[in-house]
Amino acid sequence: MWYKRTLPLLVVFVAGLVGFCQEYVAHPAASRLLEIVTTWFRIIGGFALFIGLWSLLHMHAGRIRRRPPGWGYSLFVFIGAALMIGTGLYNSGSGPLAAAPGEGSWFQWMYTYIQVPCGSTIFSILAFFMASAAYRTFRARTLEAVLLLLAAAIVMFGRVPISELVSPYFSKVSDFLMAYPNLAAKRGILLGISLGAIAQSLRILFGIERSYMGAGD
Amino acid sequence: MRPPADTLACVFRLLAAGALCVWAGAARAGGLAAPDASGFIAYDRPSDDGSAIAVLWPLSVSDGPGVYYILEIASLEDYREGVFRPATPKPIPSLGSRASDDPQYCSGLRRPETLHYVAVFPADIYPPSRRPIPPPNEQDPEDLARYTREAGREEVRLKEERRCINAQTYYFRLAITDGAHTVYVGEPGAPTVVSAAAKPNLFKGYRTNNLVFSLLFCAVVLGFIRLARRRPHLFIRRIPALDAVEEAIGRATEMGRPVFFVHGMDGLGSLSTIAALTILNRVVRRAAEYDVRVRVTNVDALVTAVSQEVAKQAYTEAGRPDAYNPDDISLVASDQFSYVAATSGLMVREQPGSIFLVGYFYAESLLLAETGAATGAIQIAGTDSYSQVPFLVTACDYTLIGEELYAASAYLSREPLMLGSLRGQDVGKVFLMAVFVLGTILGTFGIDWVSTLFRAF
Amino acid sequence: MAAAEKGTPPTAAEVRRLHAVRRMIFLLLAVAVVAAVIVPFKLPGKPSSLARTVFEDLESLPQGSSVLLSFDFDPTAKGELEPMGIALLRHCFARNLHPVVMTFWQSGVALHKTMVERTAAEYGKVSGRDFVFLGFKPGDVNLILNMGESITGAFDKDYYGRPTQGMPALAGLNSLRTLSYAVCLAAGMTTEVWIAYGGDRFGFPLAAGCTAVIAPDLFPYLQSGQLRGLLGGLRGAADYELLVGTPGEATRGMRPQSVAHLFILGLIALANAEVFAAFLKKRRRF
Amino acid sequence: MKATPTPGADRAGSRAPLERIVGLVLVVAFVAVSVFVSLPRGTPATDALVKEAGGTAPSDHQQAPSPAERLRRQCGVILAAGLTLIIYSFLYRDNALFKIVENLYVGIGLGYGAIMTWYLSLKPEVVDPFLQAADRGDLLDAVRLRSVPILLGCMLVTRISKRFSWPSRYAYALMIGWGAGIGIPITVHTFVLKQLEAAIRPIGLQGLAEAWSSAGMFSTAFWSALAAPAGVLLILVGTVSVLYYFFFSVERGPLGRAVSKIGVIFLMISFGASFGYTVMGRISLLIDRVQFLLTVWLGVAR
Repeated sequence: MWYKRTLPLLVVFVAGLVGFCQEYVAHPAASRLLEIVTTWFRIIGGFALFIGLWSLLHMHAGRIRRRPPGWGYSLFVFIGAALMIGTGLYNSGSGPLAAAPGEGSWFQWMYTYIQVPCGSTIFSILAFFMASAAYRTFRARTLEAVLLLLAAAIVMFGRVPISELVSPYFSKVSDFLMAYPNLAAKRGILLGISLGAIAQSLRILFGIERSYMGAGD
Repeated sequence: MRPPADTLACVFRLLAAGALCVWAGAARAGGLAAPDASGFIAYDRPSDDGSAIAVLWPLSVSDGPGVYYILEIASLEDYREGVFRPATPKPIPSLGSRASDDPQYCSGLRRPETLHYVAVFPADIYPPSRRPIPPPNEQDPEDLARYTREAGREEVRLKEERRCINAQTYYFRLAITDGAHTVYVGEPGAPTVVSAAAKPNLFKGYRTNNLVFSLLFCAVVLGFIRLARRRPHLFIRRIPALDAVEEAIGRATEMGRPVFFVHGMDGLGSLSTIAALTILNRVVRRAAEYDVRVRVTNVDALVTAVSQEVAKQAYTEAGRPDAYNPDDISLVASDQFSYVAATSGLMVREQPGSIFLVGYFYAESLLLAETGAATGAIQIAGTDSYSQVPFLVTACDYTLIGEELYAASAYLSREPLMLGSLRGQDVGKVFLMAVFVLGTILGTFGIDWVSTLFRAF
Repeated sequence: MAAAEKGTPPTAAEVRRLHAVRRMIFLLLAVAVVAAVIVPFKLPGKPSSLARTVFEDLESLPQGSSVLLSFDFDPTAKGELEPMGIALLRHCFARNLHPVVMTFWQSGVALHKTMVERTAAEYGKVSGRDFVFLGFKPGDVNLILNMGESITGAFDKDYYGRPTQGMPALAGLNSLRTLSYAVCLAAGMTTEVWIAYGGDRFGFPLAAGCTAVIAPDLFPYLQSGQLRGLLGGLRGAADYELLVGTPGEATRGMRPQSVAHLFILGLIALANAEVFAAFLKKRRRF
Repeated sequence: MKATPTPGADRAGSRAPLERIVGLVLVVAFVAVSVFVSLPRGTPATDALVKEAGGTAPSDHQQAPSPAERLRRQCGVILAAGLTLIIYSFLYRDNALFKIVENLYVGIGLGYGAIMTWYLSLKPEVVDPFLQAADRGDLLDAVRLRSVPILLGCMLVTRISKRFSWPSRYAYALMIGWGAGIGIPITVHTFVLKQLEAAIRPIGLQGLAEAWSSAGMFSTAFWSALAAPAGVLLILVGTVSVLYYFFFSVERGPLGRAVSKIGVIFLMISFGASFGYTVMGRISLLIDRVQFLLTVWLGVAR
């Protein structure tokens, strides 16, 4: 049916064209349009966030239904979610229609003493794996790897204050590496990525790329 | 650039006008020469939202340190009563305020460096009157809500008021002064008065280069996509990584050990996953010829399903439909950490001969590559997540960086979408390279029209 | 202990030794960092010029002007960006500037709330009068564009539900066009979104703080003037703490950072010593 | 996140009781240390408590926390330290406790996301304008400005259902279409033209020429004057060679191979810089956790 397939693609093209043209229009009507459209998308953004949370919950519910090995752990996802939603809506007594939970609420307590430590610790584990990989995996097999490891060593040593004790030149060379060769290469990569991003936007506008439309007819 | 003959004529005319002023002014007020009245004009500033009026006047011979200009403005009513007020908070220094200082709005003028230029904002000089709103008391939410509504409505009213103020006609008078003497531009008794009204303009003139570049680049990319649809054998140079793929599968055959293909974390929406599927097709087809088992691990249900289809098709293309085993291509986990744990476990248990890490990776690329290196297998990585490329370059034998991954999949699949986009982007890169080199060389020799052409405001 | 040569699969004994070596390295790293945290030793502090530019910019702002601080990070980047955020807040409060704090990362809002409230309490500052905590709103790019037209339109209420209209801390700041300075602390690519849709579009000066992973990618914007200055990783935070004169977590972190770097550089050197030795052996045969 | 699993299933059987005992001892030790540390021993503990989770030491402006509040924070710090150590237990081996904490963390994050979406987006944008509309005019304003986005939002939510998900395409079409459309001019402006403008720098030969003529070839003035033009040239060569490295439409001749070799050198130096900075970043995260364990939990180091 045309209203399931072709009309959305037409909407994409028209919305894209309006977004493209308003960038070149100086008339205050363009900034008024921009304010209205961005307010709309801010409100829709809230619903989009819910879809993200729903799909994650849905996936874990599926695991509990199908019971693959280790499904028991998915129960803790629901326990954690229930705890937070419960304390959040309770909101230290003032209910869901008042302002966001404050400093004294159990919601804030669980965030500060469970989510913050877990989140920062899980990522800090990578430092250990970085160390073990430094010993076993980062081998200068090819010329490229030699250059990479040399530059990495100079930058790593130049960035910590202890290098001042050895000689001030380490941080100077490290700054030079960052401000000239690194800058040139990153600018080259950035330009390549930007041209790719424009081509991608173009494919979306002309309906060539439609994977975001989702499955189904 | 105007032909040289024309500029000479213009300079000569300016000099003559300057000389005339000097002769006229010198006689009257202690050496202060007012600029030529005919050059003193006011007009709506182009390419803006109608909030500014531009005022231009030629240089005066007595421009110099200590010499200032005083620009005066009057609305319609003030002009009728002959009342003028200063248009700028401080007098305008005669050495500065050139039209060339503001290329965003003055690039259209001829020889902007020889003209004084000031942008006047009428709404700042005749500000709208702000209706006082009784401040809220913090505790009462009703009062707070009322205050917010009234303040919001007042803000909208003021914005509308400012727009009306800007739209009126204003009259300007100019005087040159060195602190002691003040000489008005125009006839000694009756200073010249010019008038203008600001209008919102449609097109941002200073964005022309942006518009031209965007339209040209879009035309090139779309053109090449259509071309690639008609002629799939558009030239793309052979990617060295493809030889490494052949060698890796050959190695796995010698050792009689399986080949591992590890997908990235992103779903079907990301370009690198689509490219990974193309490379998976080639890997499975080559492995089927050498009768090597291919084990595919991924983290997304959709990608798993599509990978199974790709593998089945590849096995039939290689004439070995019986070798296809759907269990080899499986969804081993659903999130980052369990994916790494499951895949590493499989690697150590099944000891692959060669490992492919293709797709968009996050922090887990380091762990996968490390375990792969520990099993002694040849590792080939392909990713467009530039934050993971450094680790993959040191840990793997060969790494496809960013667009090389897209080029490799375009080379294999000849898919018009990828082929056309790559070719279009290559044209863009050639253009950028040419502008860099040309701009720098010309800039070194003082010719800067290339950099002004690409100035972005 | 070279990794298994290419081609021969590691035996069970070798895999066990791999685990032992790996756990030994984990333990050594932990001991190195713990020791460096406990044993205080002096380290020369020399702030980088990029950090100094941000400091001088904020010093040059007139008192009472609003500074937008966008804390685009969450607990996973707390280690690097929280000390940086606190140092910036302290500098704003010390100079009576009005920090306007907001974020694009929903998962970090409650962490930023704690940071802002604690630092404000330290200087006796009052929400609404001296600073505004706007919190989070979805919309990402659209939020910046909306704020570009009108900040009180985009955030009509602050995090605590109080109307932002007429707040003294937001006086004279009706949209991003009239913003005097902005610093975006980012743990992901949000800096580039702020540059493209914020700084370049509405013309306010923008500086950036970021996790060390992102810092190298931002140098092209420093040279092109799209970014005023950069605070890169924990070192950037330590530099700023030094400049503001309130040594805190980041300055204390520089000691273990130096020791850990030496440890990892030693490991890389050790690992490549074998490769280098093999290379020399090959060279000597020709 | 099991980097490498336990070697061989048979071995695990004989080691399990030993691991269980060691595990139990560790847990008991943890509880003992936590209780001992948090016994009231004068102000240092409370300073540390207030400083936990990166807070600041109390100054005269802050009033000291009430005893109940202090107890809540003490329990919180002990819980946080416990969770941190459980997650680090993964470094020894992936274990049940780690999986529980990991999934609990995912659940807490999910619940937090839902609550924050409600309090910071849906309530103020969708519910409050209608609930707190004082008079008819206000209500009409709210309907005029917000009815369309709320309708589009509800259409977006239909993406969840299998059969009836086509309305969500209109919401996605609007957002993604507008984003793609506005993205092109902004990308061209910020990431192409602005970078182009910054890259086209004239190579300042005048300074070099003067230094050459005045101070001769080998003077320090000449070398310092050489720095600026050399920098511009280096950036130009680097950017062009990297762009050529990612160029696929032409077969590479000998000159092409040379230019792409230069490109690789620049690329590898920039990847080395990223490598060094990434290692630095990961270590900073570890240092933050160790500082938390030592200063806030154990109150050892200052």
